Amino acid sequence: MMKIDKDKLIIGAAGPVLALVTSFVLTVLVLLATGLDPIEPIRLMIENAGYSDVQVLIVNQTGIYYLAALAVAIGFRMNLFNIGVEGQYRLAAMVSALVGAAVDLPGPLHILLIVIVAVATGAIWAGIAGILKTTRGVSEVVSTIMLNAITTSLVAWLILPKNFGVQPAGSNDLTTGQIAESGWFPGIDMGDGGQIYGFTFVALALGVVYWFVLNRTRFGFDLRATGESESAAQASGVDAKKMILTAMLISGGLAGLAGMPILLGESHTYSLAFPVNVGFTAITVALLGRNHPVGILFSALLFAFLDKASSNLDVSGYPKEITQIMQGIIVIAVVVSYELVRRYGTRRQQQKVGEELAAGGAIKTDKEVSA
Amino acid sequence: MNASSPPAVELHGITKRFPGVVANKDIAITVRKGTVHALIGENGAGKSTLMKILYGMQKPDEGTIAVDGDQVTFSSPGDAIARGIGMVHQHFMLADNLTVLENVVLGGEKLYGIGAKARKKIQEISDAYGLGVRPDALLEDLGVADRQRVEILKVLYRGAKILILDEPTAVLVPQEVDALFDNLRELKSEGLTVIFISHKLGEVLKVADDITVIRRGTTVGTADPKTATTKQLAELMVGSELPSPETRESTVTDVAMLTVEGLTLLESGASGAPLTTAAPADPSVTVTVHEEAAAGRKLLDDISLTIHKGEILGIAGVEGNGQTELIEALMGIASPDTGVITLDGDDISKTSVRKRREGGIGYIPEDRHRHGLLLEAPLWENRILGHVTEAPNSKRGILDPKAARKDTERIVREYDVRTPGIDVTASSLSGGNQQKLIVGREMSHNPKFLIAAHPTRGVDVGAQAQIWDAIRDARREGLAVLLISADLDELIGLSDTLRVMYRGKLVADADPATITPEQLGSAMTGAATGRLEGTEEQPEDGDAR
Amino acid sequence: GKSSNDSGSSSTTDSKAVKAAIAYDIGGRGDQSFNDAAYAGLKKAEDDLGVKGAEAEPSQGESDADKVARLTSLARAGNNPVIGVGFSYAPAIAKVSKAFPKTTFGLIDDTSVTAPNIANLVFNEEQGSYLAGVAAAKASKTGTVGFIGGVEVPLIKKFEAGFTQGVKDTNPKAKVLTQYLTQPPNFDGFSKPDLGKAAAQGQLDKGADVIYAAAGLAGSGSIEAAATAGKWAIGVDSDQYNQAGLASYKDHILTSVTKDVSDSVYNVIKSVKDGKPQTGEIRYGLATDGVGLADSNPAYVKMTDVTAAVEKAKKDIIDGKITVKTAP
Amino acid sequence: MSTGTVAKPSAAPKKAGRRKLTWPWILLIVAAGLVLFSLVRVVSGADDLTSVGQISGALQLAVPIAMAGLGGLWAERAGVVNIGLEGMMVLGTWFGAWAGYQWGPWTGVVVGILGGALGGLLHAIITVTFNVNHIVSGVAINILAVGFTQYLSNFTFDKAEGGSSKQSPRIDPITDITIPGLSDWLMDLQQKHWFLISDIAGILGGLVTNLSLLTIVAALLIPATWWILWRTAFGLRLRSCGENPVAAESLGVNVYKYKYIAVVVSGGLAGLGGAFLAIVSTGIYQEGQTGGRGYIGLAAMIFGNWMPGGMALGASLFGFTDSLKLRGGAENVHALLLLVALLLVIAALWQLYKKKYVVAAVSAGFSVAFFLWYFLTDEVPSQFVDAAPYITTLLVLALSAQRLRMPKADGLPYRKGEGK
Ligand SMILES: Nc1ncnc2c1ncn2[C@@H]1O[C@H](COP(=O)(O)OP(=O)(O)OP(=O)(O)O)[C@@H](O)[C@H]1O
Ligand SMILES: Nc1ncnc2c1ncn2[C@@H]1O[C@H](COP(=O)(O)OP(=O)(O)OP(=O)(O)O)[C@@H](O)[C@H]1O
Ligand SMILES: [Mg+2]
Ligand SMILES: [Mg+2]
Repeated sequence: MMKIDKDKLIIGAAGPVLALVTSFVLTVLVLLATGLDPIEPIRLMIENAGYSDVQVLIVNQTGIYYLAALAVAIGFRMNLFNIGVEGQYRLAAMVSALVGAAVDLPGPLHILLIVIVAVATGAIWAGIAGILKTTRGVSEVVSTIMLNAITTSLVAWLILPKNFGVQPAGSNDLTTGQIAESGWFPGIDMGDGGQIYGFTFVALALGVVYWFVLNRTRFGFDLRATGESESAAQASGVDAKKMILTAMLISGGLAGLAGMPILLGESHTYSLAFPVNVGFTAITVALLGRNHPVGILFSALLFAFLDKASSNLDVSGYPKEITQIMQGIIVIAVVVSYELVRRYGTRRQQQKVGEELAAGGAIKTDKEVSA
Repeated sequence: MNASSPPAVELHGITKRFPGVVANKDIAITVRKGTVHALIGENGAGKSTLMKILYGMQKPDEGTIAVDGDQVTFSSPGDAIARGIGMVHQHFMLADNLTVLENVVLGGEKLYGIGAKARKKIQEISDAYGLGVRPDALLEDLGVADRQRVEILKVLYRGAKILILDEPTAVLVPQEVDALFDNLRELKSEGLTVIFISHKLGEVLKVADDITVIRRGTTVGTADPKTATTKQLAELMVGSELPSPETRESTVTDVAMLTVEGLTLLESGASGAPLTTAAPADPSVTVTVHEEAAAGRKLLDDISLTIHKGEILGIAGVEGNGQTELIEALMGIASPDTGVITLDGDDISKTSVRKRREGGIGYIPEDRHRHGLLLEAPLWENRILGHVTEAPNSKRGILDPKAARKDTERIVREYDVRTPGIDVTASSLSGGNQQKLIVGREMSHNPKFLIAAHPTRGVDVGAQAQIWDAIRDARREGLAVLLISADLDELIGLSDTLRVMYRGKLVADADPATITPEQLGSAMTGAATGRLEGTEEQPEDGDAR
Repeated sequence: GKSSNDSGSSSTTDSKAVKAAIAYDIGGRGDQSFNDAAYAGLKKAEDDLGVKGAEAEPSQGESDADKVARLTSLARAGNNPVIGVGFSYAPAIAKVSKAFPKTTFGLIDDTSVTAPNIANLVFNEEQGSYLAGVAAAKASKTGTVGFIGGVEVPLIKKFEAGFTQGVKDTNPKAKVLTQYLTQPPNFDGFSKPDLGKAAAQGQLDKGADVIYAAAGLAGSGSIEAAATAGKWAIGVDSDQYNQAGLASYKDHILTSVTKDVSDSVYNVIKSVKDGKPQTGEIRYGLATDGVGLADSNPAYVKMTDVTAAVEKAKKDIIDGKITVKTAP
Repeated sequence: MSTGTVAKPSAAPKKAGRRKLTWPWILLIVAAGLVLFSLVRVVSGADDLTSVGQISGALQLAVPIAMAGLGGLWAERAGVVNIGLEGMMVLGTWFGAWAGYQWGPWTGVVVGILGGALGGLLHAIITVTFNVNHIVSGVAINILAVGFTQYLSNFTFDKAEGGSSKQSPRIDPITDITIPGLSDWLMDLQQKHWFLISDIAGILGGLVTNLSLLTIVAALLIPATWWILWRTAFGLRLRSCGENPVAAESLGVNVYKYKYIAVVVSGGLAGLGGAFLAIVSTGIYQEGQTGGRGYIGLAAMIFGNWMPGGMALGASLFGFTDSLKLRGGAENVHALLLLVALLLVIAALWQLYKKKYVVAAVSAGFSVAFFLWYFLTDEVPSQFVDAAPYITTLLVLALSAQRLRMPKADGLPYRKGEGK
């Protein structure tokens, strides 16, 4: 059973290759159609990605997308569409930054506290959607969209100087105050390139945990089973409601972690300029990575690359939006080619099943009977 | 019928290949006008495929179709409908959230519109054939028999002259079957042609004018219903003897394994919200008993029963009379309002599904696709499903894929699951093989008590025999079984004790040694209650399947 | 590996001409507001001083690290000065200014970060707004005036504080209706005229007859609403009476509170070119005409009681007789 | 079939939960709601709650959301989940403005619809022909639409007089109509602030004052959709594709065709919503103009249980609270607290009547909290005012037990000839 399957190899390789070629061709076509040099922007991006500081930016962004996408993915694995990762991420970053700035603890404890607060905040915020769904039947799609908007208001209120926020003298920004150095997560210094956030490695480790929990634990099996067939899972002994709530909590917790690389590694405060839209991009990243930890890693890397490598486009006179068009085209090209390859693969598999069945059955009833 | 008139349908040299399977191979069939023509053959013989070709749903690779003497090519069912062909499919082709009227007029809106005129027409047909269909009922509120009638009405509404009925009787009780046959005869007398597919050979002999047998995708012969016997037909079909569910030597002990007392389940008002985005609540899971009362209706009404070690208790009943709810209550999926369930001396009324399964309940669900399998997961993961906490699947919360795979291979071997490997998805197995996998899985954990719901529904005769054997063997070792089946022969043949369920109540009981399917059938419609006394004389087609 | 910043190092040497760069705030060039004003300053420097200008836009949801990278590459490419448009550049400039001590960094709207090579370009928006408050109180017949803030951030609160104070000092009985359009980080309130329109409509319905909107582009919606209702609107940032897009409503634009961002950008560039780079806090207030009240509407000029009161207030502020609050 | 012997052909087994609201009941509920509202207005003195301006503002804010929701409804009724509404709306704003400023607003509307429909077509190709996961496709279309329009602006609006790379030149407005005598009379009546009468006058007045012709067109599309989908053969076929495409196929319905039509129409409707934003609400195209309204439309559709009426209700709720908060939110939303508190009392009583004690207790608890909040404060912090539409929606959803019934085959893959 373990022999290397040539078909499988070809099928495995065909998807990405087909997708890459298609998206490349389409991007070139778009550029040509608008009278721009079709190759130069791509060359510029590749060149840009050759620089160490851009590479650091890409790696750091990958970690952020990775965490947020894991949060989305765990929902998808259970047929839950958590559009609220964005809100959970923002609220968790804000609250944990507040707590982090307010306390003074020795190093690891300080960091641990911040991380725990972030996870708890994200989980609680997502848990609201979970509870509304399990007790009141409210679609999580609707409730998380609403909670995203409510997050904005809640954060805006919390961060007012008269509540919990701080307005640094001379600044027009609002922050949560600086986290003391004991609460900074050490990174890896890349010299000229800057620092790789230490939390990026936590993100990668969580990918392994994600894989292990999903594929090697009873809980993960139950979760996947619920995602594949809720009715079958229920009959197999899974408490679907509990599962929904648990999945939402985990998803929210992971979303809460998505703010940690920046908070602990760079800004050390939550301010009005804290990055937004991470949660929305993560939906695409997760779907493109087919909710698989390795797939997500690649798609997070791809998105980070497109984001960061494009930073020199506008300076060179090319509209930056090319990257967004490329992102859209790549997503479509990837999923369509995977589908085409999958169809081919299924056909192959069924063919094999059929052949073996036919071979097995033929012996049994070969004698002819007449009436 | 006029001998000179061309045949209603003439299929010639039909060949249809699916990836890896030749479903039809050079098939030729001639159907005379104004007759009932039966098509029989084992599972996967290619009957449905052939009919789908005739109905324009699938294109033949080779061969010709002639209708009323004209050569035709159909590129969609629409073309076939235009030629007066109608088909009632093996699986219902109905939309739950549409009304009966909408289901009927769909696709045929040009005929009578979709409003009052259509409603009148439906009423007319319904009255003419005594179908008793209510045009404005929502389909999901209907039971299986009603659905079957809607399917037939759909065909009649389009003025079909040629009716294809693919296993229309699989879900009906004998009385319903009789009623259906009355209809068929009436249709025939009006000059309509009927092509009829069934696995129940007794029925076939009763109603058909001609019989064609196909095996492994090709016609192997025809039979004359006036002279042929079910035994002959069976041999034609499978080339060997039919298996029988008979189990006579009793292994019943007097140790109670499962006792149920006063189980009552009320219909809950606020159910039906889908729990996840992609899986809308399926109303068929809780098909309702048809009663006037609204909220708080009793789905299970004071059910009490005891199953002993080594005993098979069969429950007969028209679908939708609470069998599903009973199973769900026993499994712990539904929580009953009152009642006590005891398994091997332990009160399990309040324990979770998982605890019950760990405690020794095995479960062969009635709908294997919805409740028994993860269709897109490989076989070895399906082997884990339902027993994830038990050896060899996991240890201390951690899965043991290696052991699970090894055990899957054992099941595949021991239960003769036809598959190229344990890494293929469950969906790529045929229904019979899927069922064998489930049976193998449930038996592998040495259950004390097995719930077997329609264990052989739609399953190949060969597989049927294996499944029956598996149940019998386990019973001999002291397994208690709750058997629910629409196949009355199976029910009578396998059970040690029989109970009849009607409107959520156990209304009658019977001795399987003496009862006939007809008597059982009438009790199932509520016509008889209490202790059913069987007559000694065997009905002529009692052993037929 | 090589850093992208290295790529520019060669170009530093090849020209002696002054190269200036601005890094935009979210929205970028074309926002017809803050960023465009900064661009106008750069453009003017290009035209008048022969400076070679460069621009860079941020991307959605970026972090400080991206800003650091952007500023670094602009500085490395030999641009001097490098101007960060908006307070969100403060943390990034704090870092990059250390790495490029010879480059002057302009930082608009922030004084929290200081260094010898940082010019903090800040404005007394509250002073201009105070004058608008005086004008509004004087011009109002109903005694109810409206303030619409785009996004509820400290910067816009400054506008509100000055305006309210101006109104109350002029007519203690006057009522100021205050409405913010969105909350950060939702910056729709600076860009969606329909929001401004709805808010202004609400204030008009409550009797307001002068409405001051500090809401960027969204303000054009409130100008539209006020003009349609035949009431007064007060513009912001630039002299909106002269704005092409608002020509049909100009008669109802009483005045505008100007904030000369373009001038501040131009001045930094000029100072560097002249070899006397600006440093530290460069404050643009009423005294320096960095903020002020426009008087292009003849109807406004004709209202002598209004203009007199405004002139007096202006003088008092410059003389320090009135201190305008920066937070409501 | 001799029905006597067979299991009784069941008589009217309508489930309790699905009991249909009859017209008298609906009117009664509406009337009760109005009285409650009026009461709140009088007690709180927030006369803007039902003012002409408030209602007309609400209407304008509701239209784009309703169009997106309607678009979602078309697609999902045919079994295709459409997360791409936002992107299709973006296409609508861009194309609407692009054509609108050059050739007049009505051309803009048409081209905006076409632009959205183009997005719909792409979605249909990906989901129907290639059978790709609908959410992936929708998300990709959202990205693509934003990137594409922003990219194109560099070559179009940026070069145009009065435009920039972020926004279009001004588009001529579409005629507003105000019914002369009636409108003024209702306005006067409303400003009397009488109990109930002024409220009704305000609502009616809002519906006939400064009404854009496009608003009328958009509003008519809602009943039109209901009529097409539930009263025509075309609609029946379309819905059958969302419920059971295999059954539809077996009756000769070309499922692909209907899915294509539905998704393209869906895109067109979202495009119309976008064009409305650009042409009527703002008069220009702006980058990021839709601001997530596509998602809100989707939410409104789910809120409305995949029915046009319910969807319209959801969109109106949004438009209404949105308008409330924009027009002097602090005071208006403060009044809303009282309304919520009262509604919670009613909900608690109802649950008590239904013997759901836990829910009743929770409702009562919240009710007390809201009363306290109302009486102890004068206004709601502006930050929370902003959240009013979203909190209201969540509250409404949480209080009304959801019995959502999405089309059964919604989001599921379908391929011709492969049904079982
Ligand atoms: N869509 C399909 N694609 C591939 N193979 C198919 C398809 N439909 C049917 N088959 C194959 O064709 C064979 C004939 O199937 P068919 O459904 O016609 O059998 P049948 O005689 O109706 O069996 P049953 O009695 O179980 O209904 C089956 O073995 C199956 O493997
Ligand atoms: N859509 C499909 N595409 C390809 N192959 C199919 C398809 N549907 C069924 N098959 C093939 O048909 C076989 C199973 O068909 P099917 O389930 O009809 O068999 P069956 O024996 O008639 O089962 P059942 O008893 O459930 O009717 C499998 O081998 C599968 O590979
Ligand atoms: Mg079959
Ligand atoms: Mg069949």
